[in-house]
Amino acid sequence: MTLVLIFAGLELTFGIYAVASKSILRSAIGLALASAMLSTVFYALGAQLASVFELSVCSGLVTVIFISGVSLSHSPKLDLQGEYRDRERNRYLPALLIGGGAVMLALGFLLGGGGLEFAADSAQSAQEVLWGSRQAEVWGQIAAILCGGVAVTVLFREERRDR
Amino acid sequence: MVLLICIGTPLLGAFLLPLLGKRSAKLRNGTSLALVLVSLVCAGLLTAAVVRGQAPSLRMELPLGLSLGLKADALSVFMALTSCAVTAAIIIYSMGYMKHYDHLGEFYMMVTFFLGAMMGLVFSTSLMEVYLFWEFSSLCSWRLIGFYRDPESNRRANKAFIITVLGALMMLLGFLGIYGATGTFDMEALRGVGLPTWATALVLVGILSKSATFPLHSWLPDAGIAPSPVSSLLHAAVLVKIGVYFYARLFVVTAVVAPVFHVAVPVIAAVSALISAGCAMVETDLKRVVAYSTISQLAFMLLGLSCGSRTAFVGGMLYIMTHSVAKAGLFLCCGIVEHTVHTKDITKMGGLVKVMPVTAAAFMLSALSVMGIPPFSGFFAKYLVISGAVEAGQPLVAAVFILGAVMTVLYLLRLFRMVFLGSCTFPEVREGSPAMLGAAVGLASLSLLLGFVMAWPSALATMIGGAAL
Amino acid sequence: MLSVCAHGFILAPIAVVLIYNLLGRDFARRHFVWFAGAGTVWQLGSAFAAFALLWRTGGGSYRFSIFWDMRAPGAAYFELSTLKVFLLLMIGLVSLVSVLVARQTIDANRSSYANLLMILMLGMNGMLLVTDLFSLYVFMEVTGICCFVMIAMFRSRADLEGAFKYLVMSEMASIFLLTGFAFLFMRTGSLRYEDLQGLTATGGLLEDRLVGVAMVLLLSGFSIKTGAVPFHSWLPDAHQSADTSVSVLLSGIVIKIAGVYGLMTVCRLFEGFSSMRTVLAVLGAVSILAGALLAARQGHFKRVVAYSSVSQMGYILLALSTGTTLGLIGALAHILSHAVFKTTLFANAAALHEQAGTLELDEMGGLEERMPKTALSSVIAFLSLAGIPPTLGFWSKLLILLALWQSGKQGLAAFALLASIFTSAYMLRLQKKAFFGHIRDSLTDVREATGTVLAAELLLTALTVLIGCAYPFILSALGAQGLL
Amino acid sequence: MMLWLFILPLGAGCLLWLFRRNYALSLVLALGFSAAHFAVAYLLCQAGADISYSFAPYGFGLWFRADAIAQLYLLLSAGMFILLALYTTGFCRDKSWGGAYQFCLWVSLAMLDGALLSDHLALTLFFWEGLLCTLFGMLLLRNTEKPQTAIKALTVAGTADLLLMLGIALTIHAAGTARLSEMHHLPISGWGAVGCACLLAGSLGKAGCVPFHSWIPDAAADAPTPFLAAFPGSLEKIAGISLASRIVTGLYDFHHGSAASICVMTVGAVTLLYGVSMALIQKDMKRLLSWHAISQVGYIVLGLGSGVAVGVAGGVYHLLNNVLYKSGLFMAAGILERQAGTTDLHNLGGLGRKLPLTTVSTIIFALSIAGFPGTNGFTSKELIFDAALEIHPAFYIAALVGAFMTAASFLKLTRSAFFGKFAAPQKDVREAGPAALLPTVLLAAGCLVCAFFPVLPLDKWIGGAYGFEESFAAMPKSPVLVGLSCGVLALAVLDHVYGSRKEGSALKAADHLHYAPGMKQYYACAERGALDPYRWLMGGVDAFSRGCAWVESGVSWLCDTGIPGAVRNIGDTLSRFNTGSLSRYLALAVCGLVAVGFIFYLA
Repeated sequence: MTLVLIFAGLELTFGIYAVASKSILRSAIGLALASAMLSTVFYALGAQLASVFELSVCSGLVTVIFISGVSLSHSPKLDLQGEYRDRERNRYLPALLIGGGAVMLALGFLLGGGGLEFAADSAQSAQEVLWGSRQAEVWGQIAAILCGGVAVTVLFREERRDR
Repeated sequence: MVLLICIGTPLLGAFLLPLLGKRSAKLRNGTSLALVLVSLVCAGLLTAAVVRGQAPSLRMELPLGLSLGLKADALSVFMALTSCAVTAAIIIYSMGYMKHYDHLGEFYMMVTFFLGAMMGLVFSTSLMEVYLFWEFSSLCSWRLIGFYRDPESNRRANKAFIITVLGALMMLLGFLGIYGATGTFDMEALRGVGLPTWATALVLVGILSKSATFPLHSWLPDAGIAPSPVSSLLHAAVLVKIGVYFYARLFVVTAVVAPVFHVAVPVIAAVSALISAGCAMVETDLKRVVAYSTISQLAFMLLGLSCGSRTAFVGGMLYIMTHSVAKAGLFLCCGIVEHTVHTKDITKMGGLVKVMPVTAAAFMLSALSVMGIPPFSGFFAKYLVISGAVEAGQPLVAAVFILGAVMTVLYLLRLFRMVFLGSCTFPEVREGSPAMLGAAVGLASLSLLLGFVMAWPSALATMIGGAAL
Repeated sequence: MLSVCAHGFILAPIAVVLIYNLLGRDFARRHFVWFAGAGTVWQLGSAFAAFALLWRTGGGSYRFSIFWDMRAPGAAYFELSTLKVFLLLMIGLVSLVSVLVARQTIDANRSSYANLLMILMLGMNGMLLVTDLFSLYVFMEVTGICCFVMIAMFRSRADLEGAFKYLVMSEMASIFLLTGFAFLFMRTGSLRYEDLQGLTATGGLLEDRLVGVAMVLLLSGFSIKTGAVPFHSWLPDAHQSADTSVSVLLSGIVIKIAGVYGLMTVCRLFEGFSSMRTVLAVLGAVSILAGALLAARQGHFKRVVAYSSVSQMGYILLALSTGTTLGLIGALAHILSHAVFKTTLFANAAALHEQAGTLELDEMGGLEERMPKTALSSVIAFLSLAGIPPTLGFWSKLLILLALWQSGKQGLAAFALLASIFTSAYMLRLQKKAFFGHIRDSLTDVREATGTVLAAELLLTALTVLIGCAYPFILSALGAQGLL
Repeated sequence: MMLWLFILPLGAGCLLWLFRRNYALSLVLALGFSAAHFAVAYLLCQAGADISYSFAPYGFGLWFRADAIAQLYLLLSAGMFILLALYTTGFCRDKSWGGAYQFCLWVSLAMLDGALLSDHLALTLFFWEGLLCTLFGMLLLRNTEKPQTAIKALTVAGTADLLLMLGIALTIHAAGTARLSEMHHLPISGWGAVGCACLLAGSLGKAGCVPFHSWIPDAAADAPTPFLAAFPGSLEKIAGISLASRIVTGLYDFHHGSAASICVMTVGAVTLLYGVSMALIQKDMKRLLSWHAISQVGYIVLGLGSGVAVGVAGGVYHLLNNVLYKSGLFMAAGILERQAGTTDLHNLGGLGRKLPLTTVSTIIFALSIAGFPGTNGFTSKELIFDAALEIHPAFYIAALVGAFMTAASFLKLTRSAFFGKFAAPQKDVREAGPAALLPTVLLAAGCLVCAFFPVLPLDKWIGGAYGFEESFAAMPKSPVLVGLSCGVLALAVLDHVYGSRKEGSALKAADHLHYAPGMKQYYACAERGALDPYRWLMGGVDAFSRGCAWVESGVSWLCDTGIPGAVRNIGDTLSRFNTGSLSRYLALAVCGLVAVGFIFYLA
């Protein structure tokens, strides 16, 4: 049980690092590490399939595309973060974290400690899950992918025309 | 069927007026007058029917205790006749008065729509329907007060709208209270049913805000900024009567109200009468003086209807009629004076009787009727209200109202003296246009004529009284 | 016939998106409005047909699934009931108005508006049709991202402020909702509607503190989406940054489907928790008052209308807090009337922006002479918002009040009624500043709104007045159906 | 037949208004119609009709009843009106406002008939207040530039009539019926007392008693003289005293010596003394006569207030005499104004030779008003003295002082106007035309007739009307009273001789009284108008109105700036809270979450 908490804590710190770091490359790296920590938590909690997907897709594939895209394009997006350097946002960030942490701890005590029994290793295979009870999500995924695609084309294309 | 025509023609016909207005002003004015006359004729027919004893009515049942019904009885027909007659006179008057203003399409639409709302309110049988037409009239008064579109009249129109709508919302709350207690909004079912006190109090607040009684009265004098046919239509003759009419309809003719109100309402009315009479004595704006006098006279009507004796009730009903006619005439004369002299400040006026004798005569006739000097119809109503108050066992309130009557004589005389008597300040001014004069003199002589044939209207009022108590 | 409509709700938007992107680039970009229009008209038509069919079959529900066999045990399915079809109808109506406004305000180079609109509609349709809490969350995510992109689409980089705030607040809502679903999943093991409904009946969950926390999280999450007062801060900024056609969508339908429908579902599933209704009542009351007071002090046309949305959402929350069928009908009626008069006000904003070039209240004044039709529609919208009888708003507010009164919450009804005086106050201020008074010299050459914006305004005004006048018949029809 | 009493005057008024240019025709019309009116009145009194019509609004009943009292006053007013009509037509011969004035006069006659005959109290009020309109009309005709008098008259008379309305309402409520004939001896207790008080205030106010008298002296200056002869002189007095006498004799059980009668008598005494003391110092004939009109009412009220048969009979008889000589005096003043050009005594003198007939009749009137033994005034005053003494000696002393001052002022008037050397603005002063002179002479003859044959008016008419058995006309009972009043008259003559010799001219005969130590301050504040109830009323109303205006402005301030300001401030504080920084929004959302949690668990 403590293993899960340690990895969750690590994942949290890497997440903050990704948000707070000045350059976009370091953010990408932070994101990758956070995803890795998440996959280990999945594994610790017994969801092997989920942890395998998480490790390969999120921390692997996404990071590679991210870093290659950034380094190849040298696009002005690099200093985008500078523009959004909202000192005030950063100044309050620790306060927000402490507040969030306090709420999480309160929830923990409220729920009486280790109430988190581990999900029984469900016998359902990926196929049953995907096409059985979660079919409705398929259309959701399709919509999300379409939306992501359109979002990327719209937001970034806007940049070129403006200049 | 006649009921539907009486309400429908002005209500729906009003929306044609702006379109007709594009073709020709005369056509639009004529149509609006025609619409009002149609409803006047229908009201006449309904009166005949009611006198013969029938009670033509329509009904449509709705779930949740709601219902849409129309019914003509003595009280509604009495009010219908008064308001149609006065509105017709005012429309004739405004043809002369409003010739060179813009936004006339909206003006005529709103006046006719207002009359339709008044007819609807007078003939409706369900509380929710009354609220419906009540808000129509608030809407009309908002647009009409804000006619001149300058920031000051906008501010005052908004103020009038807020106060009347606030009152209406309190009244709606009262209706919900009644609905909670009796399970229905229909006034037919509420006949003779005791109403919860707090619900009655809330409805009373709505009535007081609409009939501009003291604490909620400040929108009426401010509405003087509107053109004079509007202020005469709204503040003298018809709109302020809605509150008093509804008091008679709900608390006297239909439901039974807690006895405490037989004392509380007269006291409120007394306070309002005295304070507004006092303000009228010191006011220097022509329209505001007459507006304050309207507030003071409304208190008389409220006394008449609320103090519980039959004589007072009949007196109150007669008071509504006589005051509508006389005060409309008074306002129209003020309009003529303001139209020709282009100022509202009475301290700058004087001696107009030499240059405008006919207006002065009409003003004096109407003023005498408001004061309640005998040959005029105002006397009968005032006498009945006072003797009714005494009969209802409230001689102290009657004495206070006598003081109010004395104050009425004082401030109307002061107004007449400052405007028409004394040394002439505008020697080169001419008389108003024939249409305006015709309407003003018509109303003044009507209030004199009513004095002589007072038996018929009072017979109708007695019939209402009979149904009530 | 019903299945065609039902399947169409999901497949039609996707089809339009595909066709739009597959066609030639410049042809599609020049005629993007027609594609978006076609999608919305289809949605509207099928919603009408579905509503008529379901109404005749006595308000039942129709289950269907796309491309898979739903009869398998535990398989998910889409469900269509009269309530959901009504909301689909709302989506169609508001999107149609948005397209009408977009034709005037969006130029060719931002033509991906069509894509985004279709995906947004897909997301909202999905939210309504799914019968599983997690799928509800997924489709809500889709809606949220779509809205973010549409808000951000028109602004230069510097001005992404509103969009960014919207995104962060939606993510906050997602955090709350996901945590809530996780806790629920731990206790109930399944997030499907019929399972959850069954469980609360047995009462096992009522005392469990974890489920209580889940309820709190769900309520807060959906309240952020609705824009109830403590969580309303993103609404005005998002509206100010977004283009008017997007504001129409955002304020007209998204906060209702994403927020209010979510609350409706949670209330329906977890009726056992009586304290949930008090939470809704408190949120509603606070939203009405604070929304109205804030709206009275704003300097920008769209911020006033945004805060008025916050206030009107409060009324819908009050209606839901009664928990009776009349309350539900009141809430739906108010969703309809709010959609209509809010879109009218935003159409006015579009017209004003296009003609007068500014939406700052201090720079406007006396536009009534130049733009009479816009002024008329704005006055009718004000009347409907303030609840003055002939209009739609009055009847919906009346139903809410009756529901509150019947369910014994007299004090709340009194508060709601008296707070509506503030509504009239800020709307009067808006009318005075924008339309009445003397015209400024800089605005003398302003002409009346033209084209589809004007058409939208007149359509909505006609809708407000006609349905308002026809309401007694609607009431008697509902009575006959036994709902009232 | 009753209706003729209304149709005739209204018809006459219209016709006279139509033919105002043609003097001769209007003269014939005036005489013809007034004679016809008198004849109808006389026939009606014989028949004693009791008629009611159904065409009446709610709360009113058109019941007319010519009972004995009504007949007495009807005949008196009809008879007087013949002379008045004649005199007025003569006076308004070439005046522009003549026609309208005639019309108002005849309408007020119709109103008076109605007031006297109506049996329903509300109907009495209808005719009673009707006089207000014609009063205002007549006063306003000549001077629209200086409307103070007309405004003052309408205000004061209006207040009196509204008090009357309250009194009538209370009386009807107390009696249960509105028919005057069915009301007998109502109790004067609680609200009944207030009713009686208001009724008396209204009726005596109409007659011209103290609180409501102040418009009469101003009217003397502004109004045309025939108006003075008609309204304060006769019509209003007749109306007021007729109702007052009904109250005292039958309506309320008004036994002598009770608190009510004391109050009425004090009002009478105050009116008497105030009127005559002001009359003493007047230098203009019309104002002097108007103040005397007020003081004579004081005598009548003193008589009526006693409640004793002798007092009431004396009061009513004094009213009869008063109508005769007061109208005569006003007509004489009219003749003087028309012939000699002014009524200001400063530049008048020695007219006896130029206007012989007017002088003779004025002397007769002066003698009878002063109560010179042998004249009709003397007998009625004796009766009043007798009644006053019976109630309380203080009233008797007041009456005597009044008699003394009346005699002194009339001596001053007659000597300065008619004797001494001749002076007048118009050079060729000739005797007035027959239309003006005939009524004056006839009135003088009437005074003489009543002086020598008091039995006919006093016992037959008044006694018959009020049902008094014993006859008062025989002789003054106690020689002591007669001696005292003669002594007072002698004293007045001596004082006049002393005053005129001391000041040198007849006009200033009363100045030594005017500037006597105690009286000087009294007269000074009277000049300032401090004693004028109208000014008190207006002052009080003004203060009250300013208070109301202040309260009302407070409420309006609340509506205009108070509540909107508060709403604006709350709005500002709330909007300051939403500054736009993202972290503040997130913090707000988390607080919201916590709040929802609390509510969820508390509920």
